[in-house]
Amino acid sequence: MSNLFIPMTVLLCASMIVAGLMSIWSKRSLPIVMLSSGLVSLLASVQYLLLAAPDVAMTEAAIGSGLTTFLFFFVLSRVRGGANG
Amino acid sequence: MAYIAMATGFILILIGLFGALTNRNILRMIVAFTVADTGVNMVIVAIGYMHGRTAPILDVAVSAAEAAARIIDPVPQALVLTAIVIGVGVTALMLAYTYKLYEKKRTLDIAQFTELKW
Amino acid sequence: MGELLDVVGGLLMVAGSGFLLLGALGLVRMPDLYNRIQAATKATTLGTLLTLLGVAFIRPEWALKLLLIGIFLLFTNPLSSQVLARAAHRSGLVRLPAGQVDRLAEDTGEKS
Amino acid sequence: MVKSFSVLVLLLGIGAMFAALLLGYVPDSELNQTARYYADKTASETGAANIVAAIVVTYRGLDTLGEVTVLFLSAAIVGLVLASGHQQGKMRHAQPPSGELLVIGVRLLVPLILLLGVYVFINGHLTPGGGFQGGAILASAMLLLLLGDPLRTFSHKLIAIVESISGLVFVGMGILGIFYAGGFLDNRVLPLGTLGEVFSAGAIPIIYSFVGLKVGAEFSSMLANLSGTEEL
Amino acid sequence: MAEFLINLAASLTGVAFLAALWRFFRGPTPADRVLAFDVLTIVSIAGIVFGALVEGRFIYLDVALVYGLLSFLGVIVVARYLERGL
Repeated sequence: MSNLFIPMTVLLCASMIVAGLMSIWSKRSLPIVMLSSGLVSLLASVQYLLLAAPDVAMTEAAIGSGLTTFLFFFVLSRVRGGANG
Repeated sequence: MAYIAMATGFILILIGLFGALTNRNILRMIVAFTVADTGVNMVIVAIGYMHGRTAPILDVAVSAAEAAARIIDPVPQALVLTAIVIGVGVTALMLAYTYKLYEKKRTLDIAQFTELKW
Repeated sequence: MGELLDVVGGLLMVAGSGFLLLGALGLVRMPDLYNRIQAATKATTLGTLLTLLGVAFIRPEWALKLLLIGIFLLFTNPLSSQVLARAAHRSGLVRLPAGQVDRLAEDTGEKS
Repeated sequence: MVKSFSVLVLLLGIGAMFAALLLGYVPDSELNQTARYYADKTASETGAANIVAAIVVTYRGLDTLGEVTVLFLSAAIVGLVLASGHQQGKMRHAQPPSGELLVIGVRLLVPLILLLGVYVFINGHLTPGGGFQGGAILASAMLLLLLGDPLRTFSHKLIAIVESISGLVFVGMGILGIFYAGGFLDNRVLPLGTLGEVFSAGAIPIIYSFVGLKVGAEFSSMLANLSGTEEL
Repeated sequence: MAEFLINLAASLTGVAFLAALWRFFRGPTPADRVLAFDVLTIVSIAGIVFGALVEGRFIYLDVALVYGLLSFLGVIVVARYLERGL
């Protein structure tokens, strides 16, 4: 039954690469860029679990989804005027 | 599986470096840095993975006697655990400096900060 | 007996992932944001709960923690979608098609 | 144009190095010597079921001490940077109130999240999780309070007191290890107990709990300092 | 039989994942992308439970617990940003 993990890994890794490319695409608006980096962190957390590292997966889930996204969007809302400059 | 994850980690490092070197907006550079950070962590975790083994936590599924034959390498996981937490601290520091820089010059374009340029 | 429980659990998991698929399909096919929110949130919540129930049938000794996960999902999932719908309405991101009336804006005096 | 071209050349070079690393990588089929030592001896020497927690707290406890110090320094510098040149008296930006459902939900969920954080770091030696994860979950509860009411201010003094006391207890348990057990941060100052129970593994749950409180207080101080800033 | 059913359920979940991902990459407004992000976290919880079932490890469920309680924070953060309330 463990052959289920390889398609899951391929799916997760492909979407991580696409989300990473989206997060440096400089024509996108800044909130979308930040949300994409949050998506990279979310998918990486599931991938850590598949790599048999539940400790690391839990750290990434607790930090990547909430705290990092909040820090980025908070600073973005503070410097809203210069975000496109 | 470890090969795929490791290749993804390397590609994420390259993507992050490309973004950090070519973008001019400071916030975009910081986002690219976090992507590269995730890539580095993924490479280290993938190095520790061994095929057909399970997580280094003992319970009813893995007893202490057969641990050496059934678990994967725990040391990379301990390293990455602290690296993620430090990464958030560094990101918060960079964002605080971004706020102060914007307060001084009212711009986020890295080309406008020329005081140390020669 | 164990075989039967396994098959029932597998059927429940298939039903749950079918609901997940329906929710994601609604996310793709629905015309505007509010329709997508109501399609995606309800169907995916039910789908995940059914999946958890199926796993609880296959592994009865895990049932307590699966129940906790289900309760947390029931708390957090509607909250996030309500906050999102409210934010979308307030920020005026979604334009209603011509001829439709925004009752919420009439009631609260907020602009759509 | 030249700049972009040189960046591409640099990345191609690094990519070639990475490709060489990837093609030359042969996965181990056996644990190496260090990992084998940890796998064999952790259960009998430290009594912890989670080998990663045993490595983080006991075998490489000094690294954890340095890591917590780095985190403390970065939180302190965030506070210092944001506090300098802070002008008082500017009106805060008029923010729309958060909805009623969000306020009620915050009131319901914050105790649950705090409880989950405490569960995660008290069970750190048995299940995945531990001080760092638990601290991040505690800070997430603070974040949820901040989202429910953007004008809420946190008590900096309380955060500082929690942070200093947990740091002192962490170092104090380490020094106790010098006198009553094998060395600095040795966990055998308390009885090891039986593998798999909550009160086992010597001092690991206590040290990990205080690490969790310290990490949570540091993240909370970062959040409190950032939320005190004004929109520019 | 049960194994076949679990594999079928996992493939259906994978298709749901792909559909939500398409909406994330395509979505016309930021709110659409946030909604797709929310659906992706929920699908990820189902994926984590599948992983725990396949590996047979009870402890993996703790990660799903943290996900279930904390994953909505990102959505609320972005929603409050969109209504300028942060």
